[in-house]
Amino acid sequence: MPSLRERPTLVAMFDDPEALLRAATILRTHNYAGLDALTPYPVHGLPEALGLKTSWMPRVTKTAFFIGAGLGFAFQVWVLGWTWRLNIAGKPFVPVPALMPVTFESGILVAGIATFVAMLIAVKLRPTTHYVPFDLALTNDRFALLVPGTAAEMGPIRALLEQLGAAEVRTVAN
Amino acid sequence: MRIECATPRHGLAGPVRACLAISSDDANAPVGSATAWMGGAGDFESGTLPVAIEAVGQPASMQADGTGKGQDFMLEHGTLPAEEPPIYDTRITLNRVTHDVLDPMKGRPGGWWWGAFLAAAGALGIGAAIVALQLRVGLGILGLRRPEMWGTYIVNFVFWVGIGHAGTLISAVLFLLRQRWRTAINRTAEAMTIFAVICAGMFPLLHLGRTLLAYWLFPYPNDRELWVNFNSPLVWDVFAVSTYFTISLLFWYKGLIPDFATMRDREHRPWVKKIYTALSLRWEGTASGWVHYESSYGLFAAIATPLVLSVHSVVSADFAVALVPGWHDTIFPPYFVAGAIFSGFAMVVSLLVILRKAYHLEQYITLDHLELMNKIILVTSTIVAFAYLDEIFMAWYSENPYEKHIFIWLRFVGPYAWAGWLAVCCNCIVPMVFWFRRARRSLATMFVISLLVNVGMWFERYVIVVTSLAQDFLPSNWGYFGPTRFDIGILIGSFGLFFTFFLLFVRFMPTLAMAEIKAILRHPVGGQPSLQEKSHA
Amino acid sequence: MSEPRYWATLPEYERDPAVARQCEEEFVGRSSMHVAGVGRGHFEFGRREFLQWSTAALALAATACTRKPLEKIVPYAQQPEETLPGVPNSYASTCRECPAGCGVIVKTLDQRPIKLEGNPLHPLNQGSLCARGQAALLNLYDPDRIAGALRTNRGGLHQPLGENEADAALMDALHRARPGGAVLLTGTIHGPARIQLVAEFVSQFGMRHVTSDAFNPDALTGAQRAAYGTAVIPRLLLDRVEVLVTLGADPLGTGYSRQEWMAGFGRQRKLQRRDGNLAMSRVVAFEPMLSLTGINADTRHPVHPGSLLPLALGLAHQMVIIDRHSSYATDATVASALAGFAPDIVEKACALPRGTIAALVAELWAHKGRSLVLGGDTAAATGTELHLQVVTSFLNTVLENEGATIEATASPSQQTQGSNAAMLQLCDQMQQGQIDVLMVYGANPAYTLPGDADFAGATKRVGFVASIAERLDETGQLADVVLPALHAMESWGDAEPRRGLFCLVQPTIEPLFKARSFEDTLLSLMCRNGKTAPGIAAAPVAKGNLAAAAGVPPSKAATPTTVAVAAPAPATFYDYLRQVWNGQIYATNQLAATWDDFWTSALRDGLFDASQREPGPARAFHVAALAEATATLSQPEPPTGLALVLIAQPMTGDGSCNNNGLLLEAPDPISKLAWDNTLALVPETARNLGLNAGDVVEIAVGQTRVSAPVQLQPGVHSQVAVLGLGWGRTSVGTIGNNVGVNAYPLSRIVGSGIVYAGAQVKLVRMKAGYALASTQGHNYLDGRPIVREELLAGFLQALSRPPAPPGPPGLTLWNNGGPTEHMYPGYRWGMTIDLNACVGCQACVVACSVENNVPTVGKQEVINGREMHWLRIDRYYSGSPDNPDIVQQPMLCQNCDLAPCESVCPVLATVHNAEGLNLQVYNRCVGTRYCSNNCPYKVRHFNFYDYSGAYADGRFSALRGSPLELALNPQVTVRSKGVMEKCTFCVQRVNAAHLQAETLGRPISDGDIQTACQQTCPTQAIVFGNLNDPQSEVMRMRSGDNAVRAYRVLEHLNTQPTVVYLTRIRNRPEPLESSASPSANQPGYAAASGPDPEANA
Amino acid sequence: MGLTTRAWKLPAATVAVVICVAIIVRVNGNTGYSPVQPIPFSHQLHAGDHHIPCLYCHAGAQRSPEAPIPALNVCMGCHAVVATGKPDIEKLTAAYRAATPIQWVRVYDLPQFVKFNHGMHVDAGVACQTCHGEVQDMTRVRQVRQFTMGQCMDCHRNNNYLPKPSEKPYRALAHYHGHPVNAPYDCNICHA
Repeated sequence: MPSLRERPTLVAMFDDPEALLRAATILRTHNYAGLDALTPYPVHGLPEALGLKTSWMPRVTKTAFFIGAGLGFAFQVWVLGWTWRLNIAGKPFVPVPALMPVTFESGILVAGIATFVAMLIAVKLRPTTHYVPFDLALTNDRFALLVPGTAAEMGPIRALLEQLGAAEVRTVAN
Repeated sequence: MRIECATPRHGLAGPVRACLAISSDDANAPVGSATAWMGGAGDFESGTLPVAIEAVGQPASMQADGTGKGQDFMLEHGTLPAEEPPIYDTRITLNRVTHDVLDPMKGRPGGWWWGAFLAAAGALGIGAAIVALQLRVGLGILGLRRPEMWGTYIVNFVFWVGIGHAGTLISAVLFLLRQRWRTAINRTAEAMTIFAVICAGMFPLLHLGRTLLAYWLFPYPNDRELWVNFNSPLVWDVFAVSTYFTISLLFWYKGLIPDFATMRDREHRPWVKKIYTALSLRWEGTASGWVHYESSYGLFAAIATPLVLSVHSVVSADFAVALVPGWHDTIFPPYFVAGAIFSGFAMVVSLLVILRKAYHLEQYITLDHLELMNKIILVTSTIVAFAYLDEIFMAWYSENPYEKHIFIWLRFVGPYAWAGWLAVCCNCIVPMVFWFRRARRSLATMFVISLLVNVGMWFERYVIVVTSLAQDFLPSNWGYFGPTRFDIGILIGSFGLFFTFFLLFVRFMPTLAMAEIKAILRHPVGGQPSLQEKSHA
Repeated sequence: MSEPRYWATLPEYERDPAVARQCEEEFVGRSSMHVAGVGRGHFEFGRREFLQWSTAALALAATACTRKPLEKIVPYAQQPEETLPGVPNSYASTCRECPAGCGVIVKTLDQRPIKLEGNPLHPLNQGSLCARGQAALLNLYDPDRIAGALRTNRGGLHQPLGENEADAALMDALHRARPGGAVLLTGTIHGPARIQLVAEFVSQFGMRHVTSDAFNPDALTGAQRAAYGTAVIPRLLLDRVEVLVTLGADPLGTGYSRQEWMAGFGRQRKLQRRDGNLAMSRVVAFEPMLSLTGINADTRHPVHPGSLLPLALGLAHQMVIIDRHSSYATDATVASALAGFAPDIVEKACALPRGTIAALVAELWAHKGRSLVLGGDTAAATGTELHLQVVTSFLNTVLENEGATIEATASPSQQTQGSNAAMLQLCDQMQQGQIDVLMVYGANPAYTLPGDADFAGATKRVGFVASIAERLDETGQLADVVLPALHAMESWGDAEPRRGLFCLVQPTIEPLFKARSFEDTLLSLMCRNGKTAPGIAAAPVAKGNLAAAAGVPPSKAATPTTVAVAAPAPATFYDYLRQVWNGQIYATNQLAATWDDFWTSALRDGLFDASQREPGPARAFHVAALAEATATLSQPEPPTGLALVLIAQPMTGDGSCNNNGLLLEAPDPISKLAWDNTLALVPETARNLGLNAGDVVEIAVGQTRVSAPVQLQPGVHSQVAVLGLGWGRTSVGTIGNNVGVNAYPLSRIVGSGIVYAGAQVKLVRMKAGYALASTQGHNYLDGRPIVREELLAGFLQALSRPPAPPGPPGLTLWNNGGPTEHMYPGYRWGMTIDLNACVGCQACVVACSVENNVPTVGKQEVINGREMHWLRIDRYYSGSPDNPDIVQQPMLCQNCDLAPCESVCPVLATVHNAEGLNLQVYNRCVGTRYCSNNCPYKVRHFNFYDYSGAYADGRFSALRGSPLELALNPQVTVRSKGVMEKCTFCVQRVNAAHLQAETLGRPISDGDIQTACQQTCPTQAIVFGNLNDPQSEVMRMRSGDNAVRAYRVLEHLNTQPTVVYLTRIRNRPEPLESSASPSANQPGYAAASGPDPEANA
Repeated sequence: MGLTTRAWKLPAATVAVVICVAIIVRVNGNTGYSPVQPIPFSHQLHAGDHHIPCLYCHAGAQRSPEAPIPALNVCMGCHAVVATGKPDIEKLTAAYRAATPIQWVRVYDLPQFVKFNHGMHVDAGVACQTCHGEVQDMTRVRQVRQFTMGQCMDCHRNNNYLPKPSEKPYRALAHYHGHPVNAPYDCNICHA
């Protein structure tokens, strides 16, 4: 996944998501890889147009739910049926129906926290007090297409992008 | 994955707009699983994926009923199906959304805000003073007595948990049900959930005889080697409410991250900018980030939906699991969930009617949206009414003297008839006005009705909690619960807490989910509208 | 044997006022810990703490900053042999809360009494104790007792007075009194040593001795003299009575030997094989009010007080004239005396159903020699009560009960000896200025005399008034000097409740306040007078500790004063007592034992019984008395107007113990009201008068007016208003002052007697909305099968039928192992309660409170529904409010096998143990109160405030820092604020039994564990024991003939209680009015069940 | 870029300190508590060097819930003749003569709601040292063990007094992991 700050990148700014989408689609047909975009909202169809993989998030959630629920159930069984067997209202030491709510809730809790943490990791989010965005408008109403490439490739791409309706094309060199 | 890029069949002028209908297994797994929770409606076979890029405005190519063939489930951030009317005014631009949402937060708060805030903080102060008194001298200051060992605290608890449910329903269930209009209200509703759950969570702790030992309710390792009783619905409550609070908070915060980034990028005051920078967690808005973001959003919706149903079911288990006549009732979980949606939506309507006026958000929170909510209130009202009738019928039909005494005599004839009839009037009779379209679209009417619904729902819980305990099995125990001024003060205090939070929220956080609204804005054919300037122009 | 010398180890204890101050400080410091919920916050006056009592406060103050609260351990300097810290000792003694003379066992721990229990060896109470006896512990530790002599100056300034000065003042007055002008006024005194001492004292000072209690048996003794020639107090043998008829009398509630009678009554009420047939006694009550006896009657008739005498005569007429029973049928005097009282006339005048008298007489006659007719008490005190007593004596003679169930020749009672006539005569003499010195002890005439007597005015004309009392009471307020007296648990004494039954009173604690006993005061005065009592001077003078026991500090005793210079050293009453017992009892009974053995054994047993248990021969009835009784009486006529009936109530009695939160909070068994006495009217009469519950009315009898709240009481006669006596004390202490209204002024002097009943009364409504503290929410069962009741005949029929097949087994969610996981292989504790035997006396309620440190909460909290009684007695009416049938049910934690409270407690504060007990772990409880909500019996109680300490109300048992704290049982945890508590089946006693059994190396046997309620129950209605042992009493009671009667409350909930109740059997020919019977498991539901018509708003 | 280190460290350090303090306070209990007593009685001398059995002085421990501190007359039983000249013994003798008890400082303390019974444990053969440590080696008594419920429970579960085959089990046998145990762990044993 390309990042603006890791490789020399060409940034094409668009005012219009449709133009971005079309540019991305066309660049993909020209076999440009490692494309990414910066958008103020999730533009529909863009991941596919950029050739991004689908998210692995669901597997995290599913796994975490079953781990959480399993641990929750096991913990309850351990507490009621093993560490200290108390006669509570004459019920069995392991009253399975009564354990279901906590089992379920612990599954959900673990799944939710795991999903959130996984998202933070996947999107590389972490708290910071200093951050300089590439362009302030990118979280408002502009769209940027990021095309990684060497200096040599920059010229043709730039032309193509301008042809595809980019309002502005910048090069980020670092 | 195959992507097909099609040129418009009908050669429309202007930029091409793409509409991707995706039904890949991977991409839709969260939605698929979520739908399975809802009743197994979706079963998504993996397979190759036809991707069609079609021209907007081509009805024939779209699935009109929206259910067909597993398509079109990620419409949250997609463009609209052509046959659906636009959710928002088509002239609204992206930049205008940002301005409309964030501009009211600029500058010093107005007099109305200060007035409301001081009133709320004052109410909160009353509540805090009562809590302090109660911790010092004991629960005796309340109207509690034998047999009514639970009183207004538990009423407030159930009431606030119920209020909280609307937010999750709007953000999760309506998301799964592809109700795009929820974007207008989900942020406020989720915030309301958080604050309501805080209010609710406070009461079970405060109502303990030894509040400072409340941590004993959690199974933490301790030198007594003694844990908790997982048979007790109160322990279920501990887990359910804390899970609910955690998940709701994460869900809400997740939704806020892109908006915080927007605010970060528009903020000039350095220290405020620092705060928003920290809150936005270096959000950039990369397309690859959005993929994970959207996926986890759907997953959260998928786990929040059963969670929200379970939470109020667990709350209702506090009563249903007990053997008290009037509590011991199998209808309670669905009845409580319906009641929660009912009161929660009423609360959202009350708040939005004010908020859209105060923040000039009429273009986003439209009458259409409010009308939809009123319809939900109407539906849930009938469910609640059905539950009432069912309870009464079962009591009568069972010939159980204890049940009959509570459900029929005590609540509707005896000393608590006032509360019973108040609940019935507010919850079952008044909302029937919403059968009329004019009433559904009248701001004044819906405001009054939504307030009455919440009064009614508070008293419904009062009836359930208090009357059932008042006259149970042995007549020698019977008593009559009368709230003291402290009971009432603590209720006022909880409203103070709620509104204090809420007013701070509308002041410092975006009240509408900007990114989500932007995603479903429908631009007029022919490019960018002319009446709006570009931000960078 | 206990001698107070052990206290030498804590010499400073009660004498140091700083201790009290430190206690206050300690309370403040610790209460904050309570709030923090820290377990150590309980003020523990536990097994360890008592020894450090005097130092703990100092230690706390000194170590506020140290890491751990510094505590001191103060062992004995010289450990007494019989004591071991932490191990309780028990001493036999005699209760002196009333003159009945019941034997008690005082359980002491670390030299302080913590519980009173009945002495099982005592023939009167047979191990039981009434509510007042149980509550006596709080009277001992009452902080409002006076700490020393006071100069009261007739209600003016109270100033402490040295004992010598007080003695000197009294002595001076006695010396200056005219001959015959000095009077010693006491309540009933019995016991050979005390009698002799008083007699010697009186003769030495030339005084006159007048005996007067609040209620005096003038009518009874007068009738005995008239009917049988001698004025004696007869002994009633209720354990032989099969048919009991009361005419206004309340032997169970207020009788002069009620514990003895309740025990006998209960024995006869239990279903038993009599000649092979199942039988029980039959009780018929005719009464204007609703008495404790009345609510237990099989048949009850509300009767106007004026109709009681005609009714008795009607019974006699039916029996002798119509049925021609006995030899008196031919007696002309009898015939003429009874002529005007044909049953039909009487029945019409009394508004009784026709044939009532004839049927009753037939029953009585069928049980002649095994029946009893009782008349009298204040409800019959209309001025003709003496005649009523004569007629009932006649009836008993005719029925051959004289000498069988009533006896006065072998060992008559001495439990009530006062005389209204003598008291009123004394009042007259005082008014006329004939009395120079009045010494009062054990009586409180300023409070108990009728308003007409103007005792306060009379004292103004008496030269010197001295009161010897534990507290500054109403009479003390009128006195010149008040001398302190000791509580029975602090002093030596004796008692002889019936002739030949000698009981000892022994001290079990060093006097808490600087005081000496009444007897020692008399001895001291006699010594000061220069003469010692005969034979006493030779007795060795006790040194040191014994002097302290008498309350005379050695230093003070030696202080020379003008009067005392020549006085010999004071002898103590202990020596005097031994002397008298040696001379009068040991010497006259020709015992083989040595004197020391005799004395030790008497001390161990608490008594020496030389009385005759079998009744003596029957006495001859003087028929002239009957003629005299009817001489002034004309034809019976229906009563008119509204009559006032003043009655004594079972909990407070005459009001002498009213500074006792336990007694004031234990509700009246009939009205279920606490902290008030009320004007009871039947609902219909109240409606006719335009009165509602909670209205305050002014009650006017003649010129006397008293305001009291109205209470609607089903069962009161429609032309009667009932008001309880013994309330409204003005000078008893901070707890009892101004609780209720004083009704004594409404009684009137008629002739030489006092009239309590029958006065025409005017009621004027003053205001409404007076809050009454009722402990019962609703008084009708509304058809719920909670208390089962059946007629004897129906029950016998049911017994002969084959048992109904068991219903289908209950469905359960918990089949995976289920209850079979919880076998109780060893002991399994349970309880059986016989509803037939329970009379509702509330002794169990108070006993439970004392044993388990159950706090009193005060009137406002009772109104708020927060009374804490772990055990309560539910009382339900059925039938018409004019004359309802009444059932009672002791309700306590049912210790359910499938306890609904346990499954809902989140923190495992209530669980089952291996012996089937439902435990409550206070220190684990966080106070969710869910358990109480889920308890169908609502027997769990919550500490809404810091009840175990003191709170603003001021009526809480202000424990901390007061001597009342010493009454706490250190074996039971004191519960803090915010904690749930409930009956534990006295788990501390179960634990103690386990320890004892393991120490002795044997299993716990049946009867080793008695719960506090069971122990004190006079009728043995409550039995606790091992359910795994089929031979245990608890199992035998619910099997055999009683198997059909056994039921569990709310069985359909499948809570499986271990408490089993036995159906109440009503021995009555007519059908029952109530619908609650075992044959109707789910009776028709009364949909129109509203709040009580008599609900107290 | 990213997070400044301080932003993480400050809350982390705070949490760590709080946890450490909590652990120290909790785990420590009152162990090590060894107050100065009014008379420096040495258990090492009496119980250690002279081998006086514990129950000789603390005789009540066998029969009473408490293990009473001996009364002065017990001390004087020996010290009327033994070591009479030492200043502390003179102090003791003076206190005895004046019938003024010595006020010892409590070392071992349980809350009021814990009803521990010494007699039962001595009866069951539990050595004093099990809870009180090697008192015979202490010149001044020091608390060596925490007195927490978990400690009681561990002992009740693991070191049970099992009845001899000839003895009849008097108490209902509780079950722990299927094994009958004699030291009960019902709540009411300690919390009445």
